[in-house]
Amino acid sequence: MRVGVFVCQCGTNIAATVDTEKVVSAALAMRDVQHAETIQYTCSDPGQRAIVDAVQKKGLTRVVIAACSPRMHETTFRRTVTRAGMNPYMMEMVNIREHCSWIHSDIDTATDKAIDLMRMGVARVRGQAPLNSTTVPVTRRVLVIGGGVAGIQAALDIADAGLPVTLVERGPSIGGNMARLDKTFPTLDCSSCILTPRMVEANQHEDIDLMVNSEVDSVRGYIGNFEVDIRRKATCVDEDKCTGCMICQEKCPGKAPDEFNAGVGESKAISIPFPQAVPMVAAIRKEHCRQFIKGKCGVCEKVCPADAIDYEQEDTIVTEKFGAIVVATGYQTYDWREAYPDYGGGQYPDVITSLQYERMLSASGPTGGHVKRPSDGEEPKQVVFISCVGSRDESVSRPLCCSVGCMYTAKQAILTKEHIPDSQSYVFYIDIRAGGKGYEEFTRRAQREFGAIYLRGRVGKIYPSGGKLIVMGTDTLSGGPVEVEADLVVLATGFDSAPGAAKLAQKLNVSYDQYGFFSESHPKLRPVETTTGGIYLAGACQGPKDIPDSVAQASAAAAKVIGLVSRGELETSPMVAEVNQARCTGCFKCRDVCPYSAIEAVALRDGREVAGVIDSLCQGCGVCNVACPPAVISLKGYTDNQLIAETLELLR
Amino acid sequence: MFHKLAGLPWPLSVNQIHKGIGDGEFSVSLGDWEGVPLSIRVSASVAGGAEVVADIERRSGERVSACYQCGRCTSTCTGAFAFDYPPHRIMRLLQLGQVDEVLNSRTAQLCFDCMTCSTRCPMGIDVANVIEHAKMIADERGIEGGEKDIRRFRLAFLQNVRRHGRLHEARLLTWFNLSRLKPFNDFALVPVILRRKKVHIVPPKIKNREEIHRIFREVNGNGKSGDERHGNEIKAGGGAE
Amino acid sequence: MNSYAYFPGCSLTSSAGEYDTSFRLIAEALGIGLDVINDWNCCGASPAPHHWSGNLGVLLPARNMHIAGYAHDAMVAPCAGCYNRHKNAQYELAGSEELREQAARVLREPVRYEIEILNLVELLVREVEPDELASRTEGRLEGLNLATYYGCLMTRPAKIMNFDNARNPVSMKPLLKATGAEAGHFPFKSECCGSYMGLAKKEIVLRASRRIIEVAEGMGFDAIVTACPLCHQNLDLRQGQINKAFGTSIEMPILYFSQVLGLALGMSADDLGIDSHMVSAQKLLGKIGQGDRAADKSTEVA
Amino acid sequence: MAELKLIGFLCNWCSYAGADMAGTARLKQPGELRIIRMPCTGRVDPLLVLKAFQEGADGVLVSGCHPGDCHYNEGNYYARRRLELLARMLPAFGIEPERFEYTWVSASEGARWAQVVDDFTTRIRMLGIGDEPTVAKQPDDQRTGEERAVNE
Repeated sequence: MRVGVFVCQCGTNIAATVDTEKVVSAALAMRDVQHAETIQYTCSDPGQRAIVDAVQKKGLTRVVIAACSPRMHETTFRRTVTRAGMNPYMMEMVNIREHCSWIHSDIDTATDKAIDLMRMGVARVRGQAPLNSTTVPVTRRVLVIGGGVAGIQAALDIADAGLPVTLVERGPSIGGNMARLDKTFPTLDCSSCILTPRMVEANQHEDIDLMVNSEVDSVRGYIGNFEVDIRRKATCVDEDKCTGCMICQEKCPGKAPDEFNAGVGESKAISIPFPQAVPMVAAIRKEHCRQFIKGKCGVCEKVCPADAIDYEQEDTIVTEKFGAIVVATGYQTYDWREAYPDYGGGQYPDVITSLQYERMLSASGPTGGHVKRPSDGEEPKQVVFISCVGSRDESVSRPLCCSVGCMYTAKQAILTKEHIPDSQSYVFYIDIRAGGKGYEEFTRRAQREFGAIYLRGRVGKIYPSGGKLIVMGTDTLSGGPVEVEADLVVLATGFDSAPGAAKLAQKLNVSYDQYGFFSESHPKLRPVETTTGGIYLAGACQGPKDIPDSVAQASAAAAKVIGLVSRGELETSPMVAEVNQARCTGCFKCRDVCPYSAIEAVALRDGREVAGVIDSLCQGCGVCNVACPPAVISLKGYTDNQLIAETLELLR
Repeated sequence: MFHKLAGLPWPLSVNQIHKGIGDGEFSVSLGDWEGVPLSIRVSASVAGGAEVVADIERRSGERVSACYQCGRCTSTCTGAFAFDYPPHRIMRLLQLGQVDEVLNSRTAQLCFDCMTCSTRCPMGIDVANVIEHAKMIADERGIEGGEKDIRRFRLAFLQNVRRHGRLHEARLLTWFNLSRLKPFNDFALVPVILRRKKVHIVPPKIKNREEIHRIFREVNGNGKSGDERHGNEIKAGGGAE
Repeated sequence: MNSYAYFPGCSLTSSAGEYDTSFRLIAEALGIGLDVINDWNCCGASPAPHHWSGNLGVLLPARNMHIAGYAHDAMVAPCAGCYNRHKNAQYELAGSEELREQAARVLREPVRYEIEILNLVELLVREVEPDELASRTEGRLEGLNLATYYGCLMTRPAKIMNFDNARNPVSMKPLLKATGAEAGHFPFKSECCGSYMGLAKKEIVLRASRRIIEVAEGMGFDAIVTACPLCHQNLDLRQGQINKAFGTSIEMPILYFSQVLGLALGMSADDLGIDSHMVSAQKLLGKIGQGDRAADKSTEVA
Repeated sequence: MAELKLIGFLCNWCSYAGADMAGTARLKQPGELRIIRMPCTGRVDPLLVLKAFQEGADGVLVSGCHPGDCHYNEGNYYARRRLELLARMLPAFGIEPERFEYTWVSASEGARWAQVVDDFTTRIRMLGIGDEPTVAKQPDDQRTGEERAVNE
């Protein structure tokens, strides 16, 4: 057995705290180690060549590379040794950067640790056997979850590449939060003017199957071959029959809250959320419908000219196979009321959120584009905007920056002046975050051309006084407290993950952070991949984002999906379970515990029934390996012997 | 309309930046307010200041560096209008190691620890606690920060407690007022108070006053209330502003 | 009947006598036993912790806790200031061997400081069932809208007081509702009244307190309910000074929480010492049919 | 050589990634712990843990995905059942249970990982070097009924 050890210095990233030469000499002192050297940048071209040369010149049969995290470069170096003519799985990576040099400052500590880890790697690779991966076909259909601008963009890009897409939207219409915006920064484009055509396109695209009022129930399978149950929620309206004439909505006697308008104004129990909705189909919200609460009404059924109403309708489950999944579930605005009693905690009607204000500004909104104080319908002259409500505030466990508040607040200050020329806006901010193209200029315009007064400070308290609101704030630039008498206060609320985001993440087995935003596989280099193969991220479900970023990320995800699915077939990891059938007792404990039902009973020639692994299904978790009483089923690449050898090497 | 309640001249403007007051020193002057120059000097004193700041952080257990100057503390600070430095600026000065400004500030004397700032700080810093410890250090150094009254009041109060074991409000009032030559402060209240039976004329005394004296001795090593230590014993007619 | 060690504190024995009286009255009516701590001493209030490394602010309360600890496992300090100081002292004693030794030196025996310390609202919330109270008050205070005012010292610093929600205290509400009164949203419930600056820096108190009573008046409250003698002094005793200083004409009665419950239980304004307040509560009393009882002592403007 | 020998068995998807994140964030940690990468905590054999103690490990830390977040759906549930049982049995093998910890750290919890390592190491430092283990040596591939119980 001829082992080669390569110790990466990663410039000074490793070499600064780990004495790599010491590691090399320690390696050379080990049994079977025929070659060891340090390399300045192992992942670099010369670095990889050095490995290939050493393997070929010294006829190495196993390689240990002590460098960064295998999660970073394992695939890179597997290719490297393959080029050298070795089996890719005879290479073992040891993490002496993230797990060593970067977390220790003392050279001896770091070096000792690096040596241990290297030795453990060698011990482990000794027990490694060559593995060969097989291929499985990839299903030519893609699931996009979420019909906001990101989901729409991803769906269109993928469908335009000729791949069939199922676009699942929880609500009654696609369009997401963007459809609720009046204008967009920094160009002041009309939001719905640019979004609506895309919504229609998505609906009409022959390769896009649009499912509104639908949610993902459960997900099985793995990259290339997912099987998903989609719940189509009963709306009591036949989608195919409904013409969107809205007579039902007119006549419906049942009042209902207006989610689309963020609670500004009221809606009906049967409704189409907004005039540009896609699809243009009504839906009944049972919890508000008299037919279901009181058991009698039936108005909509009577008035519907297309007789599309069907109170008997029930949820249905559609099961489909997909090769890849794009998650684009977006965000919801932070619910500030509990956390900010000092701002009235929802007690003052004239303290509203930026989204509610957005609906007021929108010509298609409940006030027809007229800005009115909720309390008395008067036109406000003094409007105060408060940034960072539910952002940059550790005391309400929202330390993150919402990344768009500064911009949409500037936008709303500008629009306020346009709607009410004799109005004065005040913006309380902490820092102006205007990183995007044309953003900084935009916030300047708000102040220079539209006369918004920017005050640098966080507001402490709002209280009512003589029909107005007194806003107690600070201007840290002039050094002291300031007060503004306001007719209307608009809170720039931050971003929270969409309701149920964490639940969905668990169904998909993708990781997510403490706010429920889905985690990308690598912050720099794999920004749209998740930790689970075949599942990609687009838009604000990954973290607060503005529209251009969401759209760009959606297209990036689409590109990844197209790349994956168009290949047609997929290499599976050979690190799967393997049964020593000669010694298997056929107790099938393994079958009971396998999460992927990848174990089947196989009849041997002598008639005994023993366990057999279905490679294409096995995902290599190793649960069976532990469950097996006689220890005859083992996970390739993680065999008992390898793990024990690794452990013993450390404890020797 | 937009009105300054803070009592600060509005708007304050950065008048000038002097450079080269000394090696690596420069100072920003923000003009002045009621005779208090609103200016900071970023300088060598940062070095010396750093230790005191570290001391304040250690004693108070608060992280001064965590402050990102959002100013929420100042927004609803009860006394800000009377302070020379509102709370967020105290935090800033400490971040810059400007300890002298802080210890000599009126704020360090006037802040009466209502902790409104602390409850609202988005970073969870107990701002009042920080100022509190600055105040103690100032006291240890006998600094009155141009606010003799406050320290006098506290000492008069304790003096009173030391003597009787309990507070004799009427006596505190008179004594304190005499001590700063304002004998008739709140005088108008007196007849009312009397009529409303709101005071004892005779001071309340506790039995075991010895124990109280032990306590005072314990904290400052002598039988007196420890004013000598700061060389300004309370006596009626002590110089007022 | 649960009985508690009772720490009146200096103000309740003089300027805030009516707070003491009304508290004893309702305690009796509600079957809460109070044993005054024998030979208690001043807690040191705000000045003590500012001097001589602050230990004075620990040792003075330590003596009270020590004495109270003989016979009781819980003590009540109706004065928010005393409550706050004792809690702080307890917190610091728990955290420092050195302080415990100092205390032992003074007291000549190991200090007992674990006693549970309650403020007045805390005590009543614990001892009184809202429904039960409601059944006894017969909605006497119906028609009143009371501003609940907590001030600073009962809830802050949150990590030491851990009483109620420091950002939005609500403890008084259920009991007030049980009296039939309204307790509407009062935005200044935990703003500071100016604390002990009344003598040394009066303008601070006048400004701070003015805003509190002005907002309460603006929002149409009948009275402000407090549980702190210092707040009461600033809001009531100095209300005349405030009107004078700012040319306002606010007339906002300031009642102690105990007085309000007293009224609700049918006690007379005089017995509860409401007549000793600077600001007349006649209008309010009229609303609950006691107007005629107490002869109108119109407010002197100080 | 670090005085104490601490072994960490980390699942590749959550905790190992979390440890990577801690590294990327340069969160300094004590140096005794050596990490062994596992596909899933469901692969962590209680016998492997015992073996480690038997061979003189002073502490063993197993960390995986939070409940419900397992990359393999339910691997960490099996792990939890097995390892909790193991923890209860450790005294029977003459091993202080405090030397063993099973916890959860997600891929985005770098700071939490650093904290876990810090707490665990400090704890073991206080316990000091483990006594001579009392587990009877035995070949890896045959198991007693009792140990079979540990497995399921």
